[in-house]
Amino acid sequence: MTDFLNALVALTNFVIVPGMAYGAQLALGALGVTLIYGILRFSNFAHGDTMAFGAMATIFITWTFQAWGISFGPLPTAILALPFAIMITALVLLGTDRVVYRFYRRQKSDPVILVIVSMGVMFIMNGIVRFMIGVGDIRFSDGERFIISARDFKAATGLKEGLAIKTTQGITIVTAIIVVAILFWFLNKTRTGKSMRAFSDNEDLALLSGINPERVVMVTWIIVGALATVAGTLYGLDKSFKPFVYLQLLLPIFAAAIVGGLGNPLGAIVGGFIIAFAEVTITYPLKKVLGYLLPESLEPDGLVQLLSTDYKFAVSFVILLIVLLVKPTGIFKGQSV
Amino acid sequence: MTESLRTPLLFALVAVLIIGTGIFQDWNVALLLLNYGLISAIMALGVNLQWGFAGLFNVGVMGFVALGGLAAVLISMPPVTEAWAEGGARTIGGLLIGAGAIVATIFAQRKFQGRLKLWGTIAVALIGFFLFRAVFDGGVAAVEAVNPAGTGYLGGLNFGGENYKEWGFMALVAWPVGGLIAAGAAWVIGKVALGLRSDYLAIATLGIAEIIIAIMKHEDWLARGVKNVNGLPRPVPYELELQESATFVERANALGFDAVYASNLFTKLLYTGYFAVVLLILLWLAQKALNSPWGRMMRAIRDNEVAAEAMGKDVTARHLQIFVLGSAICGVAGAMMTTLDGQLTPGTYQPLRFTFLIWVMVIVGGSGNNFGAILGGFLIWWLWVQVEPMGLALMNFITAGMPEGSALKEHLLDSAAHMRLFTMGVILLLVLRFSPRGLIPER
Amino acid sequence: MSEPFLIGDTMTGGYGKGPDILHDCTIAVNPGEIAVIVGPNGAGKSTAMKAVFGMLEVRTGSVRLDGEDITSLSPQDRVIKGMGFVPQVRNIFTSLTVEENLEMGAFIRKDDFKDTMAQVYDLFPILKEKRLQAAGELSGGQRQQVAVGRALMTQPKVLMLDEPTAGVSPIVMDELFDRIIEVARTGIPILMVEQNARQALEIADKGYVLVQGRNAHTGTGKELLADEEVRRSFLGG
Amino acid sequence: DGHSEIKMGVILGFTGPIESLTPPMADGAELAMKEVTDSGLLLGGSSVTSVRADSTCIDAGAATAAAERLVSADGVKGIMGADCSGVTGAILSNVALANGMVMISPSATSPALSSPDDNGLFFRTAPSDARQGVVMTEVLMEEGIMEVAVTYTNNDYGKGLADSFQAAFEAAGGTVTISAAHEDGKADYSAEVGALAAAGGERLVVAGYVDQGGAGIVRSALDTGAFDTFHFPDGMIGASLSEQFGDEIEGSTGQVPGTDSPGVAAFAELVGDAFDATSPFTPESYDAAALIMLAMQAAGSAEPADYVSKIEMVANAPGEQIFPGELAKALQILADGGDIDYVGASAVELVNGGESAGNYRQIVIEGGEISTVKFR
Amino acid sequence: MIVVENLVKTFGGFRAVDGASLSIEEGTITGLIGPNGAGKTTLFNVIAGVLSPTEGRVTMQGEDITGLPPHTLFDKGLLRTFQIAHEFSSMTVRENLMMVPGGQSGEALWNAWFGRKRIADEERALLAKADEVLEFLTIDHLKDEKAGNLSGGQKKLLELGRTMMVDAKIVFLDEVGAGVNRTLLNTIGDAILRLNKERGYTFVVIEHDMDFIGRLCDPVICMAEGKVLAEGTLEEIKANEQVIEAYLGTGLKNKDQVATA
Ligand SMILES: Nc1ncnc2c1ncn2[C@@H]1O[C@H](COP(=O)(O)OP(=O)(O)OP(=O)(O)O)[C@@H](O)[C@H]1O
Ligand SMILES: Nc1ncnc2c1ncn2[C@@H]1O[C@H](COP(=O)(O)OP(=O)(O)OP(=O)(O)O)[C@@H](O)[C@H]1O
Ligand SMILES: [Mg+2]
Ligand SMILES: [Mg+2]
Repeated sequence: MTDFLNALVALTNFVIVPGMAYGAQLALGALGVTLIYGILRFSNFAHGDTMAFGAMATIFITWTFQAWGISFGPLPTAILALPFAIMITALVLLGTDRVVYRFYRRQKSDPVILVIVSMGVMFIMNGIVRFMIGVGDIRFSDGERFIISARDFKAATGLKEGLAIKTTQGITIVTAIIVVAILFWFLNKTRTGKSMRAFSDNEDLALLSGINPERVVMVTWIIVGALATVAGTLYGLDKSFKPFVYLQLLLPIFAAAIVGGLGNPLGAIVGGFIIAFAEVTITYPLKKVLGYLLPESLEPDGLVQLLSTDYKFAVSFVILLIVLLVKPTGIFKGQSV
Repeated sequence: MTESLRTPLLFALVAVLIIGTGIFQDWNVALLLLNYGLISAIMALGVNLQWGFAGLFNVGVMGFVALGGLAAVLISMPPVTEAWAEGGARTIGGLLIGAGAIVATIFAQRKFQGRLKLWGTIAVALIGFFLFRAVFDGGVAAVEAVNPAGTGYLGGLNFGGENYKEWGFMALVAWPVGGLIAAGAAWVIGKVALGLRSDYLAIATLGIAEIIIAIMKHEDWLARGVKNVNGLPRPVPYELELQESATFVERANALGFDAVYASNLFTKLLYTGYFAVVLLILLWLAQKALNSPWGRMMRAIRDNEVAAEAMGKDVTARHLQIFVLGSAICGVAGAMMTTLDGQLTPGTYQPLRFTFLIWVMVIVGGSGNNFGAILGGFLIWWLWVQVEPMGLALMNFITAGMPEGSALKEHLLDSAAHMRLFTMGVILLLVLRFSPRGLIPER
Repeated sequence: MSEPFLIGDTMTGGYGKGPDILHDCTIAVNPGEIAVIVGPNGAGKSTAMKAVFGMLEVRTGSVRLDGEDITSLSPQDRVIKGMGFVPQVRNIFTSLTVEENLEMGAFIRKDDFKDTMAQVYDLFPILKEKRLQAAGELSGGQRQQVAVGRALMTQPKVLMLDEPTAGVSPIVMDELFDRIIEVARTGIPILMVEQNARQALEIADKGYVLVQGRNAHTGTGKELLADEEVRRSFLGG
Repeated sequence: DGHSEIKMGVILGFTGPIESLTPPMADGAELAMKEVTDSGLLLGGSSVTSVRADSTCIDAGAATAAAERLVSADGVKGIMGADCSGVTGAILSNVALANGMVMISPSATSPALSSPDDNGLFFRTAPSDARQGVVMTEVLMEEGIMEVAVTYTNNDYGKGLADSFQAAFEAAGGTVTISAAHEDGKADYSAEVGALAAAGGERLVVAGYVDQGGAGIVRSALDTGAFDTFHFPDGMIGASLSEQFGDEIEGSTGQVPGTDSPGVAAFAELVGDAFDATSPFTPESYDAAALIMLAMQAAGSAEPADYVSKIEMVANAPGEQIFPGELAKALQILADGGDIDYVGASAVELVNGGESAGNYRQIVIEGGEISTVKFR
Repeated sequence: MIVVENLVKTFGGFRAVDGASLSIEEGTITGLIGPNGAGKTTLFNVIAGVLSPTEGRVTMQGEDITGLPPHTLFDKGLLRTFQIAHEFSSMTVRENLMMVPGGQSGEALWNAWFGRKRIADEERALLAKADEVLEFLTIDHLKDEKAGNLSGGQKKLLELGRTMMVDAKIVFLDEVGAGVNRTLLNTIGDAILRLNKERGYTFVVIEHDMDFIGRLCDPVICMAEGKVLAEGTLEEIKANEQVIEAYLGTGLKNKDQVATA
């Protein structure tokens, strides 16, 4: 029995909990990407750096709070700073739209032009963030680090295996659920939400229905700013803040958004978890788990690993390919421009 | 500005940029820029073929470029005889078994019926997989054990022996082979993924490119993985040889050049010649194709696949054709680039540099227009390299008035390197602002 | 003659920087009236409608609504002023459900629009059946019904329809015309383009024949139907 | 003339995957230049200025172009760099060799770079990996550790080190349960840590960079309770290791190039708060720049062709030992025709035609701080 | 010529075509009518290979063509137009037509590079043909216009024009008349008759304009709810109670009030 529990805990600790947390992080990022795709109809390459920018804003405000002696009990101070950072990020995004994207929207440019334009924005944001906060690692989490730490868990249960759940992991998962619920409700049930979908569908007709396109765009960017800031901050809290990593996050984020069906919020969430779990499970060696479960004589010598971690990226992309081949527009029917 | 004047003027601008680099910096820098610019232009041409002609959103350029690079190693490096002796046969045998297993699996899937279909197929696949691993792993281990710090791989097909470096022409052979390997991969990928629409195809190709790179990084027996292969033979003489050759020194001096300087210029010029020939041939082919009924058919397919299909055009086959062609061009460019670098470094293949930068070239230049893509290739490459000193100069200018040693000044100067991407972004936005359809738009 | 309720007065204009499509074209409609525009393909009928709705630049001439010059208003502002429009193509939100399409029609309304929606469903029963289906999955005629339904949801002060009956079955066409008449009877002016010109002119108070962007013939529906040349050249004999 | 300006190229990956490591490296090199310039002793009072260039770490084309510009347009007399071995190789074969330019890399450790055809122009102040693998084995064996898991950064440094360690460790009777690569700069390392934990081992060897994936792995391993003690090779040892993890990694071990010499301390003191003196490869960068300038002084010329032969001479015994902050003294000795043995911040000793000989300082984490156990 | 047996096409749970069986005789102009959403377009799409049937079989001249891709069917002489115009919007009107004929030697890359002469000849012939068709459709003044800029009706004409570029055996016309001026539609009707008589084309015509159907079609098939409701001459169909109720209706109710108002 304890062996079975040990196996279960090991699997939970190294596969399920990290998979959930990473999945939620990807999902939050993918939500932003998918929203821009769904409503403004382009793949926003600047999203990774927008997340970095949002996280940076949070960090600066957190530092200010810490300097003032404000804290948030067991939770990270950064959570308190979030609303302010969201405001700043949203303002920056609105400014960017005004200066950059609006022109191409009015021109009715090809989406691919907007993709390249967003790369330009990405370069600029990239420069600004590095200029303002530098390129190094920054840790800004405070408060309780763990909900359960591996050591406490072992002490409490007497098991050989530990189970750790970090506060940030908990917050990330909870936030992801709340955010997607709100977003889903907003887009499908509110007038503004529906008008946003209408705008993305047929801009001219939206105009004829009295929908104000500028307002739709504005609301979109504000939501995206909020999503990016939340995603960037939660990610930074969980790992650490380093601008370059946000650029690298872009790839799995897009993969998540696409596998779930571009433009579909629910898809972004599911996609995030699929990518995360693909990376974690396929490369997880079952040696230890089997060691607990099987009688001594049958214990495996090798790692019992399907594929080495070297190929973890490859694995997630293979899964992505398989999903797309079976459902060519993602799991939840996405759009394509 | 009229359309017909615009193209030559823009190319003249690029010429001015490169010549200006020669005058204000150095001719070596200018020629180097030109050489990489030629390669970039070829890659842009390949992507333009796929996107501009057929609307295929291939974001896996990096993978094909890397395969081209792999060809440069597999063709122009000498075989590692010891590695072949130790595990060559077993490795190749393993690969053949692997290929056989795939064929058998497909066969089983087609031929088995009923309940046998699923389980039989899985069984065949599993047996094949284990057989493959059993043979292959041992071979790989043997090959990689041969002097891992220096070789540890099978090597290539250059049979020049000790003097393999003198067989520089093997590098030239590697270029078309790079195209072929890329084309082969593109064919397989196209068969699988071309049914996908726009952005879904994009992420699929992006993923496949990552998989290709992952393989190149981890399969040391193939091309040393992340340990890199250095010192590839090249189709031009070595500068040092020239510097030691009395006739060359004499001629250089007669022309008023220092021998070292002249040798550098000379080798670069030779590369320029090779690359320019390749580019011109490909441009000629692309132009002819674009302006023929074939090009018209492709544009129709890009415009509306459903209608094109109803008008009797085999959209799938045409997509596959152009996907293979465009990828092959990227493969050729990749092989050329690896030859020019003199080494294969799988770690350098990053999507930002080898996929998205190429896309920027195509879009800024003007997609659907071969001249646009080529112009974009030169221009963006020039900027990519030259924004660095530009950013630095900008920062120096800004900080010129500040007191020595002030914290702000330090900070600004330290950030100068990041102004590189920043400047790139600003220029990109400015260009696209003033010609949103690219510098030389499609007709 | 007093100023009509809605008038596009001697409009000249075209798309973007292109040539003029409309040349001194005048189109007007009064409350309770149905005005029908007919003419060959490419005559500029849709263009005239778009010009009245502010979707392309009118270079000379003006558009006036209820005596007010609205030439420089944006389409959205015209919607707020009470104008409703069904374009000829791309006239539904394909990814929204039928019901959401109708809701979007009522976007500017602040009051409860349940009744109007029920009326639309009464008019086009098939839409009620398909109300939760994406509009893009409908048949051609069903889409057309959604498009008209969307415009009706606005409860506009003036309704503009560009070929509302294209592709709908005879029975639906009859009902549509019936409904249009009903709407007109409530005092709402209706301006429409039709290729089913004979049926349309039969119910029209006013008819315009456009040829190459110019007013070629103008008269009551009856007059135009009676005009031998109009019949032969534009109404298919 | 006595007051000319000598330019030295500093080519490092200021943007790209190791952008967080390079600023202190460049600062280190420039510190040496400033020290020399301030002394006014180099070649009768020449000043040395640094010209930075971005190697991007990943883009051989851009790096080659940048290096070409340094050499031909800016006219630098020596190159401190590059960092990542891919671009280093490209610059070496395409620019340095062709122009007879001297390059000293502070961080390229790949054995592949010590090929015989560098024409004697290429040097490095970081030791090659082969030796470190052996040292690492000795350290672990003495601690009584027989079973470890290994993770390495997926480049030639990490892979080379992991390979040479595994060979040495297994030859000595130890077991490597798993040797798994990790990519730097990625978002998440749960999969790697999961695999490492499942494979198990008494200690986790992290052959990565402290500012990169290495830290991510350690963080994740600690958080999940997979490992509590680690072994760190050189790339992982720097101030940010103790800053980030402190006593969480109590009892972990490691080794960095270094000797019993006071060089490290002297360097730290010299740097003060200006930048992080213990960041990976920062002392090596200072040393690389210093070596070039000292060789120039010894040769009495700033031309690479003239001073290249003097580099090993100033770096190795015999002669007076030179530590960081003593460059003025060294210049004076050389000017007077004396001989020096440059020790510097990283105990430089060049062997085999330009490689660092590799003396190591064994460290342990005690009370959350890095402390030295002994030298090997 | 074409035999459809028991065809079913479902979308999700919805049976858009629900066991329709019909046959189209060679040399006829068959009219296909039915209420909106009856499944006419879906039936076309299944026959033309755009959609694959859920059940059932389609044969053409005895050969099973179920599930063949559209381009193969095109080569077999089966052409169709789209109810919602599918023009190549960024190409000129003339190019829209010139791209249609299959087997152009210039469509092979090799010829594009090295067979200039042959292509030039072919192109000249194509150009002449395209101009002829454009003239017929009264849109020859627009030949160099981008097809995307055409008016709604003009796009429909272009749809039709494409089928006139090649020698087809059977042509499916999906509401070519909707949005087309009635005078022009008469001319189009003439052309269809002529192609039918002189060249032996078989036509299947979906149309809601009874005058048009009446002038051209015999027999007429009426579909409703995915099934074939009635078949026969137009007169027979018009007299069919079910057809009147589901499709034709009984005319305007409000007509008199307004006309006199
Ligand atoms: N892709 C789809 N998904 C779901 N339902 C569909 C789809 N396409 C068509 N339908 C449904 O199938 C039915 C038949 O559509 P079809 O287009 O064949 O009608 P039709 O007879 O051509 O009508 P019309 O005369 O209006 O063109 C309609 O009720 C439509 O809503
Ligand atoms: N977006 C556009 N850009 C440029 N020209 C256009 C555009 N739309 C239409 N045109 C041109 O304007 C002319 C008038 O078009 P319009 O759509 O007004 O015709 P219409 O009378 O509505 O014809 P139909 O009965 O076929 O709908 C046509 O010649 C057409 O080619
Ligand atoms: Mg129209
Ligand atoms: Mg239909």
